Amino acid sequence: MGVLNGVTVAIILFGIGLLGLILRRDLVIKLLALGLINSSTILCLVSLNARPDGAPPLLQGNGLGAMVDPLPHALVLSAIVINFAILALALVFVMLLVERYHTTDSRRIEEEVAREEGE
Amino acid sequence: MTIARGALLVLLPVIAILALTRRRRLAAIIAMGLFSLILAGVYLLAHAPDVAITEASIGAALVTFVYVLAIRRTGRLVVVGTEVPGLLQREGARVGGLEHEILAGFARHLGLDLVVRLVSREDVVAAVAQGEADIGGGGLVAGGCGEGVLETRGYLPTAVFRVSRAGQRDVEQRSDELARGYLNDVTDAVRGGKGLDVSLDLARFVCVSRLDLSGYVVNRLPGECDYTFILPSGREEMQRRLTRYLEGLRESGELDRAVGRHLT
Amino acid sequence: MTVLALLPLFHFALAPVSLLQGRLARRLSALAVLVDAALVGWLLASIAGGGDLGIVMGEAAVGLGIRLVADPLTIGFTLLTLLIEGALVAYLWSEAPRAYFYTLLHLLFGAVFSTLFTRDLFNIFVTLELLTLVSFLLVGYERKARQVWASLKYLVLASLGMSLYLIGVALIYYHTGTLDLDAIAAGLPPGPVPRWVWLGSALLLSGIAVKSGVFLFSIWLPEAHARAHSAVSALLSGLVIKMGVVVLIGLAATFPVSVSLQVLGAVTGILGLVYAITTDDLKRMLAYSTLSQLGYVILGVGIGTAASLTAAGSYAVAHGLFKGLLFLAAGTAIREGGFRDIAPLIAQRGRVSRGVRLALLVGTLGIVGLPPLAGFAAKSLLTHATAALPVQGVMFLMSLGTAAAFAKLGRLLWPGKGAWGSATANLSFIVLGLPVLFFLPLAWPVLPRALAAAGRSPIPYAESLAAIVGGYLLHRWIRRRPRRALPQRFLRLEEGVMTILSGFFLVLILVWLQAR
Amino acid sequence: MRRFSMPFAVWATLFVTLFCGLVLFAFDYEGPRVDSLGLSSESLAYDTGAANLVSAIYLNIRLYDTLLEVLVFSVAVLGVHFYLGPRGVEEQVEGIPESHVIRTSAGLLLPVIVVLGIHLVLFGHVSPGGGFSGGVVAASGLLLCAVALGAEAVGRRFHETFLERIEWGILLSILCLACAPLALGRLPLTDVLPQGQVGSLVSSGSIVLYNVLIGLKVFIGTWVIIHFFMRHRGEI
Repeated sequence: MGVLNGVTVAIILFGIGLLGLILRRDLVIKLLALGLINSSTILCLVSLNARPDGAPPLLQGNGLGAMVDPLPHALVLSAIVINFAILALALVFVMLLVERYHTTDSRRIEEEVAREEGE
Repeated sequence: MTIARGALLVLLPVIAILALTRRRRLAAIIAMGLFSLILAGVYLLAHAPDVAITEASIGAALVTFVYVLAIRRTGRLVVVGTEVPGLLQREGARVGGLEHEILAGFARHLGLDLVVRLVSREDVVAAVAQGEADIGGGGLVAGGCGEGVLETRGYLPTAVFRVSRAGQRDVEQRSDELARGYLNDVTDAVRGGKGLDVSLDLARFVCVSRLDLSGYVVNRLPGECDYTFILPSGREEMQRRLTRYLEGLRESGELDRAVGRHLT
Repeated sequence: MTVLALLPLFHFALAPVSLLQGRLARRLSALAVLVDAALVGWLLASIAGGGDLGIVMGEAAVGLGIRLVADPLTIGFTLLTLLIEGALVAYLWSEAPRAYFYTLLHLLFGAVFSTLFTRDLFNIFVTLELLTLVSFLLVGYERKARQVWASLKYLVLASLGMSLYLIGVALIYYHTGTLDLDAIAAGLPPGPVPRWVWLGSALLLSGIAVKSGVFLFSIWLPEAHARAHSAVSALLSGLVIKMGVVVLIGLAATFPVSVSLQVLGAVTGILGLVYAITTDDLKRMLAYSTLSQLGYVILGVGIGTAASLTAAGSYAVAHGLFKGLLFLAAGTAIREGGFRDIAPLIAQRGRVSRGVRLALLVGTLGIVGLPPLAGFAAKSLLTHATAALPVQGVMFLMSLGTAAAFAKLGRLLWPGKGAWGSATANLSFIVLGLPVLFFLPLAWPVLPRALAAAGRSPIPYAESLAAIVGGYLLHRWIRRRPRRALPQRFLRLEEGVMTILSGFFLVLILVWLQAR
Repeated sequence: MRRFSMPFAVWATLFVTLFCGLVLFAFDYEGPRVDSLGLSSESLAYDTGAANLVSAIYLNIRLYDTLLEVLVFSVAVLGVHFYLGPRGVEEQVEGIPESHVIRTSAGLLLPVIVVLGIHLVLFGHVSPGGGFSGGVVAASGLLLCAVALGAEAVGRRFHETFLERIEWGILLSILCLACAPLALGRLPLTDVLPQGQVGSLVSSGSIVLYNVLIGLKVFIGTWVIIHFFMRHRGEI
């Protein structure tokens, strides 16, 4: 498969997510970028052992030898749910901030908070 | 199989970049939903059906749903504006004025709730350009809002006045500050007899002219101009509907009556 | 050793019960302290009886199941957790927060207990995420806008850190086929270190460092701590941050990270002090001092000998005690005095009750290392666990700086006259203050004999007194100089991401240097 | 779109590129490994009785992880409830009537989605699926349809307290189930029920029970989260 495998793509996605997280000022887009970073780690875990000739880890009478490793899949299920939990809470907090400052621009919020601190 | 997997894997970064460079949040969110769906496909091809189902149900469906709910603007018509006496002003705890009446009617017409946020002048254009609000108002003069936003056809003729006092050096420094609490700053400056060089639309000028303007040079800028509303770019449909609604008001004479109520 | 599983499960079960029976929540928390004390007693008894120290959850095969292990170091942290829990329950007794708050507390303590015992890389990830989310909710509990913003930054950056960690887990699993820390240590190839080991170590270390307040990785963390409710600050600074240290100790035994830990520890310590000395806000000063003390601990972990690990562990426990005490007392002092800044607080010291000032005094003496209090015992252990002169020098510098930072409190520490304050708050101060005062005799049975022998020489006493006096003089000198504000831009979100990345590069280079 | 200054953006890009390059270089990924990484799938299946090996690991061998994960989800629900719950008066948000097509298709979709969710939960141990995905599918499907049909006010009365009580009650029963083996002198989180025939519905001991309980809990939790987001929609 050469360069085009899940792990490589996952790491590239991680980089894209990082750039989005740093360079976009909109908090909602930042959260999307964070979600992308989290998804990329999941892709990385799943792709570790994804053999093209493998079989899903289900006992349906087919040979055990061809099965892909089920352990990363089980781990990833937890990770997906945790990512959703983080996202939901982060969105709620963004809502609270918007209610207070009427903007989703991270720099503006930072300035406003600093100004309130100074008072 | 290999080709399909390769194609999906190449598609992933492309969609991710597309998603994160969108200006409008809704587009970014939907692109990320698509991204999750493709990711689920990749998992399926990697023999991980459990992960694929979970990713599709949580990553693609639930997360997108929650995002869209959080930013969904149908259901509310969000208006940002600066305070202008007569056009958009606080009346106790509420907001009133000519523009408020027009927009409240428009929101009723669309079946939406009206939410008005009074912000500083520079934030009006920024908020609309970013898509944080549906409509920007508050004594905006047609042609003066720059790129990146749509304008409706003007709903009321107005004029622009230039108030200045020559020989003052602090004009440039003040122009930044003036952007914040625009009208209050101008009236304060006039009361204190300080240096100024600002353009005021008719409604604001009327307000300022009640003060003592002796010592200031007042010019009416040449040309015809109108008050207008602005919308985020890409909302042509909304622009058309608002323009049509304003036309309807003018033809029925309702607009003139409203002007009479608020601006005399 | 079922007790290892029972401690976390008990707290997790209490969380829904206190939410469902809101009126009982306060009494349930008191009950929880008693039950915990009994369970910890059981744990100590079975260790003294020489029982097996580990279990595999679900009775599965090792390497596949999750293994929980108790060792002397984790016992120390278990006791710390118990004491902080007791103090918090007493402190919150009169305040009576909502059932929601108690639910979060129980979840937090459950997560802390499971982090303490687990030896599984992925399980560490899940427990740390639970810790992150619960502390996130606790920081924003009062819903003030600045708390919410600090909290959100905390969540985003911690989540980024955990993603780095998870990539590291994937890498390690790919190459070794197991998630168990000890099995990985056994499975690392002998001879020259392959490059995936240094990448894996750097990723895991960076991920944990974000959670544990190490310089470059979480310079923003003190903000979150300082802005929270005082009980929450005590909890985060005293306990939650230590969980990162616990995991770091586990990682240091397996991966080649000692040089990077030493460098990070030294830089964290010095930088934290610079911020602590220059800030005027009492709680923020305490939070930055946590950063510097943590540098101390990480330095000890980095040295990596058995003696230094014990010393670092006991210092982390000692710090948990006096920092918890200081935060609780500071919270009450700020509420009674009405100011957050130190100078006006000193002017208003008459309004601060005597118990609070006494608690501040004990905590300060503990943290600056006056013999024979907790700080002194652990610090001298740590200093003498290493023979390297530069390391000792850095440690002395940190003691000096700590004394200088706390000298600012000045006359606020004088108990003087006045009312004693509320009984429950004083009880919480006693719960944390007594172990600070009598740390040495309490820790005596646990410490190795060789270290105990080092404690008898007069050098540590002289050193610690010199640090205190020197710190006071330094404070006098600094006070007369014009103050310049330190850059705050590293506390912003975008720069936070960048500094995490640069921290990762630094760790990678250091691991690589060590592997060479 | 307000952007950052150019040097900052260049630095950031440089950093991230360097990061990706280093990780890619040092990952040493040489394609999927053929050996199944030290675990025997066969013994796994017969130890737990679940034909779906992912479920076997997720709900039996590494149940402790799963338990913590369920707690994380509960914390999220708790947080959403706490911060979006009691905030001033409820606003009158007038829903826009959906078109006839959407209504009809939603009505048709509803039973399919719910049945799919239940299937995912009940057969999670023999085929792909499980409590989590099943619960989410059922809840989000139900709510999507509820929005389309304009029936979001359904059950607004008992949302707040009643549902939350049930949810936390279920969490408590999951924890009790996890601790039940203690009574038999075994470690907590072990499976003490008979395993049954591998591949049949009634097999794999307590995995089915956990699946059902987690499915219910996630169903309610998702419902609560979406409900609160719906009440505060459009706030960003």
